[in-house]
Amino acid sequence: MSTAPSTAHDHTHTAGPDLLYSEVEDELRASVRALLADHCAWPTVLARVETDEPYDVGLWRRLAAEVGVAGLAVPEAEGGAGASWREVAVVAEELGRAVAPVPFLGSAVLSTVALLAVGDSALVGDLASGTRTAALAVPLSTAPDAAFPGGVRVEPGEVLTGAVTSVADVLPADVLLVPALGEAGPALYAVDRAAEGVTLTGVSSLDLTRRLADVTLRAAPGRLLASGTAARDALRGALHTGAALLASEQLGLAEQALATTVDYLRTRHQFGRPVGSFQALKHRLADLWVGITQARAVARYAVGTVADGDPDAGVAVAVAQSFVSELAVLATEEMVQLHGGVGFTWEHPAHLYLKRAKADAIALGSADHHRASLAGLIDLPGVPAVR
Amino acid sequence: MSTAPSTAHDHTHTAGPDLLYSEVEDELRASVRALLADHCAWPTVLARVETDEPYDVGLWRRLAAEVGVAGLAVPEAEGGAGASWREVAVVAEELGRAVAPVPFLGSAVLSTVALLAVGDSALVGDLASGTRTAALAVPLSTAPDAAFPGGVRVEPGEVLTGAVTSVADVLPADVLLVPALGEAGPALYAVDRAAEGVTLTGVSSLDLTRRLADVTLRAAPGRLLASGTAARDALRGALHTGAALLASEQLGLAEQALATTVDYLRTRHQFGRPVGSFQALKHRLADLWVGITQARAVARYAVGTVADGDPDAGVAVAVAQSFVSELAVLATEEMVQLHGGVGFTWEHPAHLYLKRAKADAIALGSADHHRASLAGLIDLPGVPAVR
Amino acid sequence: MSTEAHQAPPPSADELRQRVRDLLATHDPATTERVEFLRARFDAGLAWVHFPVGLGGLGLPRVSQEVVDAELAAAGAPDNNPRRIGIGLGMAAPTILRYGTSEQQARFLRPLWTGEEVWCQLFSEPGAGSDLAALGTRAVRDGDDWVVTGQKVWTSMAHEARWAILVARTDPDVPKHQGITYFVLDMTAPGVQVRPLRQLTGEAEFNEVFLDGVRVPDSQRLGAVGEGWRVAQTTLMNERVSIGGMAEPREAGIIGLAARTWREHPELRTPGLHERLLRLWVDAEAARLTKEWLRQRLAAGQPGPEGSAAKFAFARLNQQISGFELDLLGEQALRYPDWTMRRPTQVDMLGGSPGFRYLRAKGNSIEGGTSEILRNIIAERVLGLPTEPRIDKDVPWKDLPK
Amino acid sequence: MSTEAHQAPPPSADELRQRVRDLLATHDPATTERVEFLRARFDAGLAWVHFPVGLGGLGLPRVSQEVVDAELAAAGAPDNNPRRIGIGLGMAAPTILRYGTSEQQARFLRPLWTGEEVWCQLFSEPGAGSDLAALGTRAVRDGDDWVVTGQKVWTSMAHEARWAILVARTDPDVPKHQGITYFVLDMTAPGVQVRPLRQLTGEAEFNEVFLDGVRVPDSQRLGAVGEGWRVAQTTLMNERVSIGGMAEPREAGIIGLAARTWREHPELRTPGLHERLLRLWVDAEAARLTKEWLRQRLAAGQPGPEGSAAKFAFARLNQQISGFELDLLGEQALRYPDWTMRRPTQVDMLGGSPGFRYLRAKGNSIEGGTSEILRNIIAERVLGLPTEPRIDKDVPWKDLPK
Repeated sequence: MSTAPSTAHDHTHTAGPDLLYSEVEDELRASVRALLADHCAWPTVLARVETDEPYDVGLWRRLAAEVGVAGLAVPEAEGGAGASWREVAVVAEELGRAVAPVPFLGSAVLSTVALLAVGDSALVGDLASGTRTAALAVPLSTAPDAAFPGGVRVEPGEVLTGAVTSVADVLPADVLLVPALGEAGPALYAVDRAAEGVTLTGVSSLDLTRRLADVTLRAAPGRLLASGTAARDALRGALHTGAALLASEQLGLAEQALATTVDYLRTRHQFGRPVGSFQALKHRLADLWVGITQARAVARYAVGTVADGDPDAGVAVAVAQSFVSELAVLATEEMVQLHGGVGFTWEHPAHLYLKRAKADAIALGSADHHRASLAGLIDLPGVPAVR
Repeated sequence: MSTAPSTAHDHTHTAGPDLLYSEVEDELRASVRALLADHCAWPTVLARVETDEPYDVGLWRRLAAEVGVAGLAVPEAEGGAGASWREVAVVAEELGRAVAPVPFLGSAVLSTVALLAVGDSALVGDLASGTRTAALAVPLSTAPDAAFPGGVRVEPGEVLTGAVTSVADVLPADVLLVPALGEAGPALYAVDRAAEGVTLTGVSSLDLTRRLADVTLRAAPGRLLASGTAARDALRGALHTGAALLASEQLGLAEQALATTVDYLRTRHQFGRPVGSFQALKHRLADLWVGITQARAVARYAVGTVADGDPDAGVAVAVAQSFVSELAVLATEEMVQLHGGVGFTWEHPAHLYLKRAKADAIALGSADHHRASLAGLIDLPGVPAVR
Repeated sequence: MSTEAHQAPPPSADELRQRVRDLLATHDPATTERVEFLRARFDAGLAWVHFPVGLGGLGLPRVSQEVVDAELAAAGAPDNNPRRIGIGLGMAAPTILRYGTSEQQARFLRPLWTGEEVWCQLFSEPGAGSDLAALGTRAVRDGDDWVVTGQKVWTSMAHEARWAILVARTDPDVPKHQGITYFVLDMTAPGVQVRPLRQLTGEAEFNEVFLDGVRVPDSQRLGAVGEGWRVAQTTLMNERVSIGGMAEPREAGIIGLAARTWREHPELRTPGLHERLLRLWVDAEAARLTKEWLRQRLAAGQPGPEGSAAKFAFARLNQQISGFELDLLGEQALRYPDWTMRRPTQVDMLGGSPGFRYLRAKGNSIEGGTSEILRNIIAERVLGLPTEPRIDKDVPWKDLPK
Repeated sequence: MSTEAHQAPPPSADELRQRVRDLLATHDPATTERVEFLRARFDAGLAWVHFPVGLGGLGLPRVSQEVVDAELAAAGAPDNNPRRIGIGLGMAAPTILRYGTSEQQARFLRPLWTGEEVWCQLFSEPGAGSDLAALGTRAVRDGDDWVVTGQKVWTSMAHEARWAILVARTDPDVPKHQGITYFVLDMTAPGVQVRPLRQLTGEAEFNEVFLDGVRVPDSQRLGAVGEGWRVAQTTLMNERVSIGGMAEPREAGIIGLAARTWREHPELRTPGLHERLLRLWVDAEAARLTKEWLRQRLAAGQPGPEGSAAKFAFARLNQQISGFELDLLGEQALRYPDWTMRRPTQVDMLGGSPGFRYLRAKGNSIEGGTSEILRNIIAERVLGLPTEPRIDKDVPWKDLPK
């Protein structure tokens, strides 16, 4: 658990980042949403998840080529749009809203942050253009402040051997970014997916729309990206930014869950009335809307601090994951319940949202984990250890 | 924190005590309720709490004389009714329902358990008849498994010096039972309230219907009741039985809060309808009723195990305090809220219930404290201490 | 304290035991074929002793069954696999007993009880869930038959059932509660089509049943024409009363699984999860004690409305504890054993994976009365709170908004 | 992006500053009497710059006020103690501005703003709380006057107020929303009786106001006869919009007090309380950021419905955190400083005792719109969910059940 250089109760953080959406962001959102409406309606998603190609690579290429979603936060010099993580967060919201099965989180967020940190412009450019995708080879559940993973070892001749379980977005990836332990400590390697000694085993995943895979490396040739502190920082930075962006994805999930439920209850009749006119349900949906309103502010603040390099980013991301994870799970649970029987069926999209929300709540550190980290950052320590 | 000789997950506890009310208990309840209806309606209570006599000693004598509530669990040989703590719990429910300002908990429960343990038949008999009352001189917040209190010391000549804060039911008491530390360790003394060196200072208390006082002893003459393990066990037993009985009082509070609220909402009209016909309120009250239904089973089980000397009593009381404390607070908070503005006024009894419930939640160990104790009893340990 | 069968003094426990011994003497479980033994047991009045003589019972109080069951279990006698035929036993049988003609009772009850004929329930429809009385499946009189057309849903065991209990609309021109009639439908009749209904766990416990001009003889009507809503109340009342039998041991439900994972995996523990587990453990214990309280009440002949509280609490607890399990497991919870479509015959919450439990538990607050409907029932029937303004009770069914 | 005052180009910030300097030059705050300074400020159009010229303003966008306030604060000028006269500023003034005659505006606004005349609000009644339109206080026309009789409640500042805004029923024979008229009432008139209303904290912030044949000249009517409900919407809308101004620092609310107690008293900490505190801290931070988001929206000229969410969340947080504080304090929380009846002029949640906070916070979800009503508003106006069947909109007020 990291310790805080400055504590929260000194009241230094007041105004901070812009929390609103800019006009550019509104346009970006509209473009992404239009493309997803055409190519990623939920029946399409549902039909795909039980096939051999659970990821829609074609859609991802299209999103990258037509809207440029893969390189928004990448500097123009490195082949990106030179925008910021704020814009990327808008994309995350929309992809969450559509439970889109694309390697956004793994490639355009986790890998891109890591590669920007280590300065691999060539690969960053490929990812930004969408011509290639990459995945960060850690279990999806890894928290930003977790210990550096030790499952893969560097062997003589710069080859890697070991295993990593439950990796997201690796099935469609061209390149794996692999944290490994060498003689000199932590290191980060790029491994070609097609290289000898690389085996991926698809995993039946709780989240049908973000299929995991187990990675096995047997003397697989790697290209060193960074070592020592640089490798550690690149990994931590990737996971930290990932956790911020994940909150925006969770916000999108929650918003769509509420919108779908409201639409359903407006039209469904029981007892001669629209079901949505029953006060108990109205109050629950109002509570959910209040929660989503707060989640939006929290998620925007988190990504804003990350985009601005604000020193409050540590607190902001921990708050976002503490708050938005549970809110998104609640929203999708309510979606299932308030759809009655139909929300319990495979043929209705509610379960895609429920499963994504629950998996997201475990991804990149649980809410519980982030609250525990927060305790150190804001000087609210636990029980003295004497007992 | 005590450790458990037998753990919970060995599945030994299945049926256990009778959880229902017997016919005798139903009759007892009716008698107590009738007497309280005549002499302890809430306007009477409200009028009394701001006077110099916040306790209704006359009512207590009457309850003891006419219904025998003070000595139900005392053996007949010692001047009691020879019933059990099960019957006492029914009285606790009714006194809670009426937020009655009588020294029941301090005298008929805490002191009586302690005196039965140390075998002081004479004083037990006086308490059972209601001719005298006693108070256990510990802060009302003391949990059963708290360390033996060290605020009062035994000095040469069997005199006691020290202070105890926030003692319940001591203002009208004739005798104080004082845990004290002597040369030989823990001891329990009886101190006459009228004795030299005894000072009581009334405290403005959150709970208006159970006024606390601070006790100061300056070389006050004491009569030794027990010492060493016997003193420790007497104190712990008193607090443990007290915690069980308190759950029944809290149940009574919650039941009355719900009943009063339901009555109000049935008759109050808004928007041309009885307010109680609005579904959101109905669902909240239904939830409360479910909670109260569970609280009843939990409280009956706790007092049943205590009455039977069942080895599961430790778990049962911890469960009862964990569950019923918070339920009673919720019920009285809902009572205030659902009465709208009128529940926020001094002239409505809701606040008497709210304050009693919140104080009860702190009394004899908070829900949080009891959950922590429970963890040890049921073999659900916390995080290993290595971090 | 039951007042049933007051005419003749009921047989004592000893006399009951003698009857069981007589059955066992003539039908040795070790050598008698299972169905044959069950038929003999039914004929001896030892199937459900609170049923009338001649229909598998002896007209005794319900509690006397415990004596019989204990004796038979001790002798190693086969049972009728009650979980498999739960709908027949719990819903169809009480309704046939109350509303059936003596011919219907004689025809249906024996193979129902022995399990030779499985029953299912055709009540819910896609457009009529909680508001069951809004149902739109039509039954039109045609000579001595009724011709039934419509769609039913959430029908467990439909693919194995021989018979169904069915509610259908026989008069759309009267308010919705008045135009419903109750039938027994032959699931093998032409026009009955059963399709599996896959649920979010990947499995298909339930079915959709399509009825296309299915002929039902009027002799298979239960109760009067237009009285189906009242008849269905008997069915539904029996659905919710399912508490009884043995006391439930502590940690018997899924809390036991969560507690075991906690005990066996110290590396997964965090302070926040500890607090959550302790709260859930207390809630589970409260629910267990409430069921025990209810069991004692039923045994004392004092049934109460707390059964709805128990169902309600059960659903919430299952959902909360299974959600906790996934959070506790972390990475492991991201993996789900298998999404392949399967057709289980019963739900096994405790035997399934944590992911399955989490998903399946979502149904607990929907099936057999949603938690929202249960809250309404508690508020109105237990607490006596006023009903909401109703606009659907006096309007002809055909004019209701849908 | 406001479109107000498009006719003439609005003065720039520099021009506004010049106006302030002119005021300060002619009325040195150090030597000018407070009231005199405030009157001069009003006359200079610097009181509320978004009000029209001549009524204390300059017809500018609301945000321009920040420039004025900052300049005046820097110069050490006195303010009008806005918390004391909140009802006048926030509720009476916008309503008078929108519905008042020019005579009424000229008479009332200046002393209202300077605080020379305190205002209170006579809306709620014992029988009409959330359902304000059910109010029963009658106003009967008598020549050029109205004669008002009834009882009002929850009136803060009534005991200090010179004027009241009042809604009263002028026609009981039409549906309830149609028979209401809006008045300005002289609190010093014969027949007005103010009694303190003690609340569960022991204090009496509020009053009951009894009106017994109080005469109100028709010239003090605001808006048309029977239009009072619409006029009152302006008042109430302005009650809920109170976000703005400065960004709120982290831990500024009562979470800061709880956190401080936690930091200063390690001996009170337990793992369960730690988990609760962290959750509350996160919730408080989420509420703070939501207010900041809202502030940025307002500053960008995009007001949204999220204000109701903020009030709602504020009430819940205050209640939860203050409940936590008592649990954390344990024995100390069993003691309450003083139950003596007092008459505070404003609520001081942060300065009071933890017990006071706990009790006073119970009012946060009742006053200014209960949390239940806010949820209705969110569900219907924001989410667009259908209204409930209403039976009170077309019936004459006198025939409604009460």
